[in-house]
Amino acid sequence: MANETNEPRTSPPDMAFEPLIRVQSERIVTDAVVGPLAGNGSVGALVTFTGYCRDEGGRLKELELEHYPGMAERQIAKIAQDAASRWPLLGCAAIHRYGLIAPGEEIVLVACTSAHRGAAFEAASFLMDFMKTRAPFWKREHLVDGSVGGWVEARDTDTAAADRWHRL
Amino acid sequence: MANETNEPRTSPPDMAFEPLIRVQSERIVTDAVVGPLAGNGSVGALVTFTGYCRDEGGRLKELELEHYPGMAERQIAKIAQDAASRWPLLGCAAIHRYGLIAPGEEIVLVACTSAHRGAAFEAASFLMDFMKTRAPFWKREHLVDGSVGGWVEARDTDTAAADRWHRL
Amino acid sequence: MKLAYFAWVRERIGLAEEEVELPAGVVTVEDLLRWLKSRGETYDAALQAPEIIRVAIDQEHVDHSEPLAGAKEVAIFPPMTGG
Amino acid sequence: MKLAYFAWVRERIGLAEEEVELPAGVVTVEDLLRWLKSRGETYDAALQAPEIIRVAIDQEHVDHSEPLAGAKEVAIFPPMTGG
Repeated sequence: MANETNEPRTSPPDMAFEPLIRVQSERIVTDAVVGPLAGNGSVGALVTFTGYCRDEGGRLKELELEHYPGMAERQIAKIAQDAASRWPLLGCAAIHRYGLIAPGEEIVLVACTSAHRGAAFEAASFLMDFMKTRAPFWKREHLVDGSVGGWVEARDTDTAAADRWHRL
Repeated sequence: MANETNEPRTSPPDMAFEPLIRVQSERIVTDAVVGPLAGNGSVGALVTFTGYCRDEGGRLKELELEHYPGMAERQIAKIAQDAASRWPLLGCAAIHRYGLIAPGEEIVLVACTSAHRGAAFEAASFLMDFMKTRAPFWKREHLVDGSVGGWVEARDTDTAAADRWHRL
Repeated sequence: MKLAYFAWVRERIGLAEEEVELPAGVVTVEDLLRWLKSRGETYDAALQAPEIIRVAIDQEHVDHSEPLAGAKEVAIFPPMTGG
Repeated sequence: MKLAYFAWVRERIGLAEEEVELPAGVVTVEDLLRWLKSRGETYDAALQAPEIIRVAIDQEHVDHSEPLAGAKEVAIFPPMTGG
């Protein structure tokens, strides 16, 4: 493998900060991730996105998240670098879980800080659109009735959501 | 006064949930606000926005936030109702502080939950645009050198940000 | 009728609120602002640029063309800068 | 060259990874997918619709027209569904 340590590459010299990138099976502690990003006197805006596992009307026992170790961290770091080059961010974190995830648990957390709210909102939305379509994760459903449901199909709306940023 | 209790009006019958609206001088505890909104099995997406007091390059000692008690709660409740009628939200909270706020402290917190991320992102952004331009709060700067700075001027970009929602 | 002032409108007028009896001919918000402006130096300073002044009747935003009839509390303030 | 498979591509092929020697004439990603598909029933099932298959060379997304020259690890997987 080109990147055997599972560590994200370090930021290129044009980034004003080091994005926090993690791929983990453990629960995400939002405060621990977001706390260091805010409250430093320059930050005026923090936007967070948390994606949760839905229970699909009680049908779902748990979601299995498969990932490509190494590439997952690398792609997320790349997406974060893209975001930092498009918007004047002051900080950015992106954490994605893998393994078995129960309904109600978080799957992904993205957080962006900036001086003003527009950049923080857009960058967080951009990060999520690309996490959905460019980061190597795949979801499979395990159902309450004991069966293993299918792999979740990629949604055209997610592709369209990612594509809209190319037009900006 | 038409609303002497400072309590927000209750939601109209077409809202599927009761938005949490608060106007307070105390610090905002994000977890306490956001915790009850998420993790119930229907929620797939949570977006939060936190607005912080910047230090303006070290010049600012604190920000004074004046508000119109009663109308502040009422306008925020109205903005939240507007958001809930435009997007399929599952929950929503909007907390705004008043009084003296030090650099690094939070001024405002908005949180929206939905099944999917698009609605949560847009509704949170909408709420903030209208909190900036329709909720009766006014900021004044107290400077490190002991002087009281001017009232913060309304930004044309905030008005433009709020106006864009009329065109959708 | 109760008038409430906020932010620099309050500061320039030097009052947070007051009770007033509207003279005959003061029918709309615009009339009210014009009448207030004529009440003295402090009011004139506060209402120099009436077009940027925001007004709420009984805690609801209104246009300057809104009639005052029935209003219990009229609040007068600068553009809002919350958030 | 190492090949890595993920999600239903991995399941259908029945392997998470394998080492292969590319036959002559397999130059691009497209060639690789066509050759793999011909290797048996499981490969054929996994690569029925090559146009939707995503490929990464050394952990970077590539188009199907990309040459394989120099690749150490080629990963083959369905459209991603993270987030």
